[in-house]
Amino acid sequence: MGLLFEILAVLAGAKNVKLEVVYFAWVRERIGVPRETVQTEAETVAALVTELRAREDRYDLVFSDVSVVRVALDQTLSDFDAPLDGVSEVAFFPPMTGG
Amino acid sequence: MGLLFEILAVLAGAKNVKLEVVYFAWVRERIGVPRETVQTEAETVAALVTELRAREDRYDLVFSDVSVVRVALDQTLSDFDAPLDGVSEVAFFPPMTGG
Amino acid sequence: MAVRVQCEDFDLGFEMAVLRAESTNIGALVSFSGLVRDDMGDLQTLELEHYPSMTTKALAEIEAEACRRWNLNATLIIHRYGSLKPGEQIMMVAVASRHRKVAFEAADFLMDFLKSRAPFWKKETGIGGAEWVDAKEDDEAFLKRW
Amino acid sequence: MAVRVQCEDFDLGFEMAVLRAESTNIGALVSFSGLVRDDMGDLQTLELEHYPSMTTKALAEIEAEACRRWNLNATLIIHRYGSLKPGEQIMMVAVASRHRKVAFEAADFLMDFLKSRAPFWKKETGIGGAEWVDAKEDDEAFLKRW
Repeated sequence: MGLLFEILAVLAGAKNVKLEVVYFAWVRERIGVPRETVQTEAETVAALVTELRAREDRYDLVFSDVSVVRVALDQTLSDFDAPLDGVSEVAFFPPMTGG
Repeated sequence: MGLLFEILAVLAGAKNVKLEVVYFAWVRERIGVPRETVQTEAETVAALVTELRAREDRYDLVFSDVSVVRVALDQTLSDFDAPLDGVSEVAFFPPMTGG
Repeated sequence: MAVRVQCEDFDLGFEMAVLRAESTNIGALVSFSGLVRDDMGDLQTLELEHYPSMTTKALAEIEAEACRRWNLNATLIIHRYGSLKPGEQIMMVAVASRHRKVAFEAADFLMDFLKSRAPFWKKETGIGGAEWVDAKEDDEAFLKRW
Repeated sequence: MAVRVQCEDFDLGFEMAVLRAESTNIGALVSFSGLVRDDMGDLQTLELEHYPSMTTKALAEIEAEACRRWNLNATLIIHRYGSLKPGEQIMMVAVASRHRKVAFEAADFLMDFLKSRAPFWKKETGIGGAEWVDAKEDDEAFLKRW
């Protein structure tokens, strides 16, 4: 049944992958955990955000204004339109304040 | 006789003053002395330069191109048109290269 | 060319002496260091959070970009994380080059990119509570200069 | 706010530590130091001549102008004279301020004015003989930026 489901999913073009999602600063504080593993079919960061927002209020609140949230894919600054294909770790955080 | 001369000079509007003239870098090397006292009636730096050039070849050579010579009056950067009125020390040197 | 991310403090003078000794024919040496400022006089700690697996990589990329753009004899970036007190050193950059304009420009460039592209976040804790330091709008704009 | 004209070498790290300790609420500390460069590998000495009765006054005026233009916590200018070897320190400036852009700008300003308005002249002695270092045309042009 699991195998059949996966075959059907592949035939339908959907990918169900595990992503490490990490959070920093006030994003981390509001989500409540520094990292978690997320099972998702999202093909882009934006789709992942939509999934997360639908899941629980704390995600919905953090991502209600994505203009104040930045994203990095596998430790490289990226953007919300970027595809998640081949990505292992997604990080969400406020604009950086180094220096 | 000296007093008479001075009275006549003052009546004629000419001032005969003693100036300390100092030289630096290649200007000093070509003039051959680091400083000297000059008796002059010159009212401006340019007039002093004309007097010096008429005096000896070494002055004539140094001041043949005043675009590469700078002047300071009483330790303040100035220019060749400046009056010498009240000035005690005149310095001639190449463009400065601090730092 | 070196990048260090560390909790411990550093000795600016020592680092500058090492940089100077390791390279030859330096004409100009510029350092920038950032300190914890306490404008209101009520700051207790500045907490510096970072993204460990990204930080060194991000700093090394910024440094590499500076070395591509200018002819530099040596560069150094040190950035601290953890809990700091007012007056403490947060970070430093140093640039050694043959000419002064290059050294100033490269140091200014490094700082502009560190501000907005190095994964650090600052939380100030004072008498009245704790607050995350917002990025300045200017800081993003400064990147467009380069 | 201090100006020193001296024959002896100085310790950049020590001077920066003093500057940092003497002032409060510094956010940004920039140093520039100029070293004797030996491009051709044949330099023996760099002789720095200056105009003693004018030098300190000229440096103090440049420093005062920087303090008029920017809100600075502290500044320092040290300039050496005499006979220097390749690799030796010629001079340094340091600026402490609340914000980084101000510190960079003021240090850059100090250097531009030191280059063309501080009464120093440099004579390089190498294997092939001695030569006075010409001022660069650029250096005069840099003053117009301010």
